[in-house]
Amino acid sequence: MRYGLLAVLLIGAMTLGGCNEGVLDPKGPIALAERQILFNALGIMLAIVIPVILATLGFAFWFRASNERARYRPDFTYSGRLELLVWSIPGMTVLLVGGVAWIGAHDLDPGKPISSTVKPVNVQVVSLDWKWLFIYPEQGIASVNKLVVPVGTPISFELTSSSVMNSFFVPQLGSQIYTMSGMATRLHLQADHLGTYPGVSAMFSGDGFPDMHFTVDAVTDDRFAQWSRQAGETGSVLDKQAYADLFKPSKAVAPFTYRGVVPGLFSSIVNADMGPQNSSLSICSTSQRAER
Amino acid sequence: MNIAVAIDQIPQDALPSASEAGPAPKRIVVAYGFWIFLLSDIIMFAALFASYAVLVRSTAGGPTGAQLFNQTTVAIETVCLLVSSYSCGMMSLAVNSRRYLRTYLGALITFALGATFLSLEIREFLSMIAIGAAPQRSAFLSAFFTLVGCHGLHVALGLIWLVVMMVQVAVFGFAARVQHRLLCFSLFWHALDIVWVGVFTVVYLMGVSS
Amino acid sequence: MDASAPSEFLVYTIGLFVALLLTATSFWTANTTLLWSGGVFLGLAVLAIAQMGIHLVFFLHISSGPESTNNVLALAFGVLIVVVVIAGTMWIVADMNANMMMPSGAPMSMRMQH
Amino acid sequence: MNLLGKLDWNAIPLHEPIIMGATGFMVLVVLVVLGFVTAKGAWPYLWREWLTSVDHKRIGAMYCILALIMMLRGFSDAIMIRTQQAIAAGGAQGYLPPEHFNQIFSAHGTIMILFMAMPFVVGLMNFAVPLQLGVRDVAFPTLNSVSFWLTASGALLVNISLAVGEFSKATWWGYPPLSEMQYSPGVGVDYYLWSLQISGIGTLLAGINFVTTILKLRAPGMSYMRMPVFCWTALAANLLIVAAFPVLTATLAMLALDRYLGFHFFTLEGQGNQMLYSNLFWVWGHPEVYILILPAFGVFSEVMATFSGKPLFGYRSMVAATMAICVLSFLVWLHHFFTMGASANVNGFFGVMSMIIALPTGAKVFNWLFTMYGGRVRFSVPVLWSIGFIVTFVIGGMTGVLMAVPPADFQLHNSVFLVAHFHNVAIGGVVFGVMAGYNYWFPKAFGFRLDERWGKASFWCWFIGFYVAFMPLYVLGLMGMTRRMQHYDNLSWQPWLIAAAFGTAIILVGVVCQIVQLVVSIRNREELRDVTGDPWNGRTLEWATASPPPAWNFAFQPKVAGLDAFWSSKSRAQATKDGSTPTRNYEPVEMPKNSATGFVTAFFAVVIGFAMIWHIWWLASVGVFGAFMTLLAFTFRRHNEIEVPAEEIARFVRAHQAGVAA
Ligand code: HEA
Ligand code: HEA
Ligand code: CUA
Ligand SMILES: [Cu+2]
Repeated sequence: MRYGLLAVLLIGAMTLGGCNEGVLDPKGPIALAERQILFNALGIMLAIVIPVILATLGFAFWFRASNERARYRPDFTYSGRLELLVWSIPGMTVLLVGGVAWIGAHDLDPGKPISSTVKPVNVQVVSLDWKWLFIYPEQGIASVNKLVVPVGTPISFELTSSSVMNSFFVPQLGSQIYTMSGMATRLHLQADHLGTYPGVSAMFSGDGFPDMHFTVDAVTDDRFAQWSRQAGETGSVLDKQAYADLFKPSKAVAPFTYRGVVPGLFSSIVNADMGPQNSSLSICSTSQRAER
Repeated sequence: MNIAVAIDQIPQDALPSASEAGPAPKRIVVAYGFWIFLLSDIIMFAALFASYAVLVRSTAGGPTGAQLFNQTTVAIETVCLLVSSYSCGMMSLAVNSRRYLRTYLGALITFALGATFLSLEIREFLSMIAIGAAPQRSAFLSAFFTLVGCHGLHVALGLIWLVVMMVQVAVFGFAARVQHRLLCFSLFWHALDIVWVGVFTVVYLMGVSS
Repeated sequence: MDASAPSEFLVYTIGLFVALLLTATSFWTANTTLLWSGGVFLGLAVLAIAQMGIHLVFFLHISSGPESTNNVLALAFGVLIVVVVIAGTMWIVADMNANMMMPSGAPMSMRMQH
Repeated sequence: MNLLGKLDWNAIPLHEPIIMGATGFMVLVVLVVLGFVTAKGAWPYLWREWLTSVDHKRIGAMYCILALIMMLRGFSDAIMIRTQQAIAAGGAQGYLPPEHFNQIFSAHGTIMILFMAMPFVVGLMNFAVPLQLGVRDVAFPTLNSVSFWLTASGALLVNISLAVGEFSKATWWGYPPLSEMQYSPGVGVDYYLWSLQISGIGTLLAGINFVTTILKLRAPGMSYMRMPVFCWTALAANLLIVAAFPVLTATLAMLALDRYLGFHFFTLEGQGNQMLYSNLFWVWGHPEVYILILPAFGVFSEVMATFSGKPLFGYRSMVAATMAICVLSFLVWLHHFFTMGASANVNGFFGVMSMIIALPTGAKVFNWLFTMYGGRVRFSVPVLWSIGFIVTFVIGGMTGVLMAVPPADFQLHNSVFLVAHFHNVAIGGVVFGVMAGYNYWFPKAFGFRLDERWGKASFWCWFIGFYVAFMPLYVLGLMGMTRRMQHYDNLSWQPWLIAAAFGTAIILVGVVCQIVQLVVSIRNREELRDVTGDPWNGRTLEWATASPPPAWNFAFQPKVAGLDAFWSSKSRAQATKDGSTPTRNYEPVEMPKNSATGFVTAFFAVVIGFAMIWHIWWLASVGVFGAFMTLLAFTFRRHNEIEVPAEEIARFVRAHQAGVAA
């Protein structure tokens, strides 16, 4: 019993601890749905797991060798009815959770656009050693380690990596997705509440990995327009040279923006493997990471 | 009381099925163990085949299989291996009936055919590398050289093994041990053929026809 | 032993003959223009599987007899794993390649075909 | 042309106090042990009876000793991770710079899975399976010794990396491109590759050996449906070894070709595909975790039945569940990369397949429950571990199933929630299992029981420590903490991480209790002596012979007429009250002769590995040649068997009977 209590306490602590940020404090539709799925699946399983734990402790206690009142039945080694039960209880549970998994996988497929009346904003994400670059193709600007998005608007991400594998993850907005060099993954998120949310890389990427975080500012449409206008007026242009500078490994880079971006930068980063004829970006294939 | 003896007092009914017959004879155990090894080896090849299948189009602008492969060589290689499997089978028969001369003859033919196969393959590899189609050229070529080369490596090891076995036949005669090992060798050799069927179909024929 | 020797010999000989026939057919299938090109791939696969079966039966002496039950079971397990590894890998990677769309909209697998 | 390849004095991290301290300590311990052995003049004994032994019981014991040593190494890594994360909050960097921290968790994962858990379960199987099957040894005794020594070689290489060079910083997965030459130009990844390759070959050979043993060598009368469940789980685990390890070998070979010869399997250059590596790695990786847990399930089945004083409930469904897990474990691997971007159908398929494994596992859990039901449960140490296991593993299994729901995994993947899950099953399942097995079979192996009081103390520390150490990680995972963080900014995480560090300290107390238990038991071995050979009132054949069993295991080949062979023969003997021992004619027994093949081959394997890591090509060729010649020499040995005379066997049995009677 003690452990049952312990488990309940711990689960309580989990919910409390997770409440102020993280995946239990969703700020967008995707994260909200995922939290619900998480709770539902957990609930379904707890309904069987808690009784199992209690039964374990109960049986062990009652059938202790010193208990005179417990009946010793050494021949109780098979019972067709129990056998049926033994397989069907987990079977039912699996059926339920499996349904959740299958439907959830389709509903929350990261590549599936969020249906909304609002026109989505496109953001191209590049993970570098060890920082994040966000390109806004429509606004023609770019930002490092800071993602600004209008609230209530679906954001459509295309993601790639300029070096090793990383994972783009904003716990309070939902689904993470890998970024890999030479290819582009897709993700759709949306923020429903104003605020600033932490974003991280969830895939270990080397020495600068722990500092590879960014912030997401979910702002009103007006603020977003204002921000992108401002960004379009200050800073430098992200051209091949600027990209080559940015490409150099660095840790814990303070956020800044680029006034402009050369068109097609994202696809040329993705296509860095197009073979010898495309050597303009060959810097991509030679790491400049320092090694001892 | 002695417990070990108690076990023994169990009325000994007729032991009906093979699974209750007790430990199998050494010959069967050895052959079975080797059989399991072969299966694991084939699973390793499966991983290489899977990689090849995934990477076959990743030529990075370099040459494709259709441009590189010479079907005549492959056909000769295949015939070499097939006939060597046959001569290996003949060798096994000779071993079973304990005939030295036929054993050596079978081994010699097997060895010669295997060596021919190997030299053809090495020549093919070298000619590819000479025209710049080295494994470093593209992922496709990496996968090709690794898959086909791994089979070739197995053939080479088989040849060494065969030589060692012939020395053992000369030294120990047809001792039980030697017979077990020759049995394993023939299993190995035939299994390499099976892998080769996969190689020439998937790599060479499908590569050329598509 | 003498009684069994000729029949064993025959088994190997038949095996060699059939295997050579199948190999020849494979090479012919790959090169002929008589066949519908879409079917060539399948045809080659079937021929290869047939030939592997021939090798197993005639050279490796796998049979359905009781003494080789264990061998056949192990073989079945091995074949299952081989199929799972190859088919699973191809399925997964092909699916991922198709999903990793390029900005231009062309799937990655298309891009890889040059 | 440098004769020593990349190796020079800079390879030894003389300027790193922590590493040098650890290395110094290790070298010291090794020297003390070697000195002690030399002083006692025990070398000939060690060589004759252990290092060259091909006896499955000795080899099993050596596997377990290797595992215990590696456990201590893995544990010190764990302590470093925990203390680092407890202090490196806010701006603080802790005491481990990234290049150390990254080596430490990579080494911890590699060691715990491959050099702690694997040797431990293989060791238990080695010890118990032939005894339970009622046979003299495994199918290929010398090969068994080769397997063990190759595993030990891999472990040795990992530990050499501490002093010479560095270990991999690319996690225990070794995902490219991070593990490619471009991003990891050091020797760390090469240490990882070669230690895994060498020990992997050893493990594969062990797998072949055990599948053959279980399928082809069983006492007369032991049909499949009469095999103890531990043998079934061992069969399943070894089938998985045979099927999964070749994939690892191929995958690591491809990575090695990329690194050594500039191939392009996984590099962007040359259009390689990094996703292929992740895919193949987990084709092996997922079955691997079941290779670990299945034998543990077997141990619990034996322990539960024995200490409940009744046969296992639902034997047939246990067998079915075991084999179902064996096959299903090959159909779920994608759940380790749901977030790579596969489409919904693929994610959904592998998610549902993963959950289906909960079905046979659940059936097992219920069968253990009903084994206790109607039993007389004696709370010995092995039972405590087993009950602790059920309680803990069910929670870990549940969080596993939770992550098998793709949308949930999109949030939890690579968070410390995942870390909590797999420690929950790896410690609550595998470590508890091997601990149960260790306490259960120790008297059989060494002839005396382990002290119960210290054993119980150790269990409670482990049990409580585990919860304190890992439950906080579930919370932290939900708070958005990712794994492998050398430092972090979020101060609200720190209290939980301090709690976790505290929990690890409790586990440390448990480990100390365990060591004390061993020492105390050795000191009091006369009181704890097991003369009957059957200290727990066991059911299976290993308890039918003396403790420790003679080299030949059984004086006569046991004959089996049913499930729980020993148990039923004991009840039958009791029913007839037939205590008299019929006089028997003992027959001489053929035993395999000792062989240095394993040891010497492994020596050359270390040479090959080390030379390849440091690019010393000539030395690698010497190693290959040496290993080849060793194996060749073995095949030319004329006599592989010695005969134990009938008189010796009779003498042993008489002595044993006298002991039992006294
Ligand atoms: C011994 C080791 C072990 C075991 C037994 C398991 C068992 C399971 N694991 Fe775990 N797992 C690991 C070791 C293990 N795992 C490791 C090491 C990793 C991470 C590696 C890394 O990333 O470094 C991992 C990662 C991992 C992931 C990847 C997460 C991610 O990377 O994002 C997933 C996802 O599906 C998963 C699922 C499961 C499932 C479904 C089971 C199931 O087998 C569990 C089944 C058991 C039960 C469910 C409990 C008992 C059942 C009942 C009481 C019946 C009723 C219950 C229900 C029907 C729910 N595991
Ligand atoms: C079987 C597997 C196993 C086991 C048992 C453990 C045991 C422990 N692990 Fe580990 N761990 C992994 C497998 C395992 N781990 C893996 C695969 C990773 C991922 C690596 C990666 O990210 O690449 C990991 C990562 C990992 C991390 C994550 C780092 C991160 O990503 O942020 C942490 C953090 O605390 C940790 C801690 C611990 C602790 C405190 C224990 C403790 O429970 C330790 C318990 C102590 C022992 C097991 C030693 C006991 C010793 C004895 C009993 C000897 C007795 C002696 C005699 C009788 C003579 N481990
Ligand atoms: Cu994704 Cu290629
Ligand atoms: Cu898994």
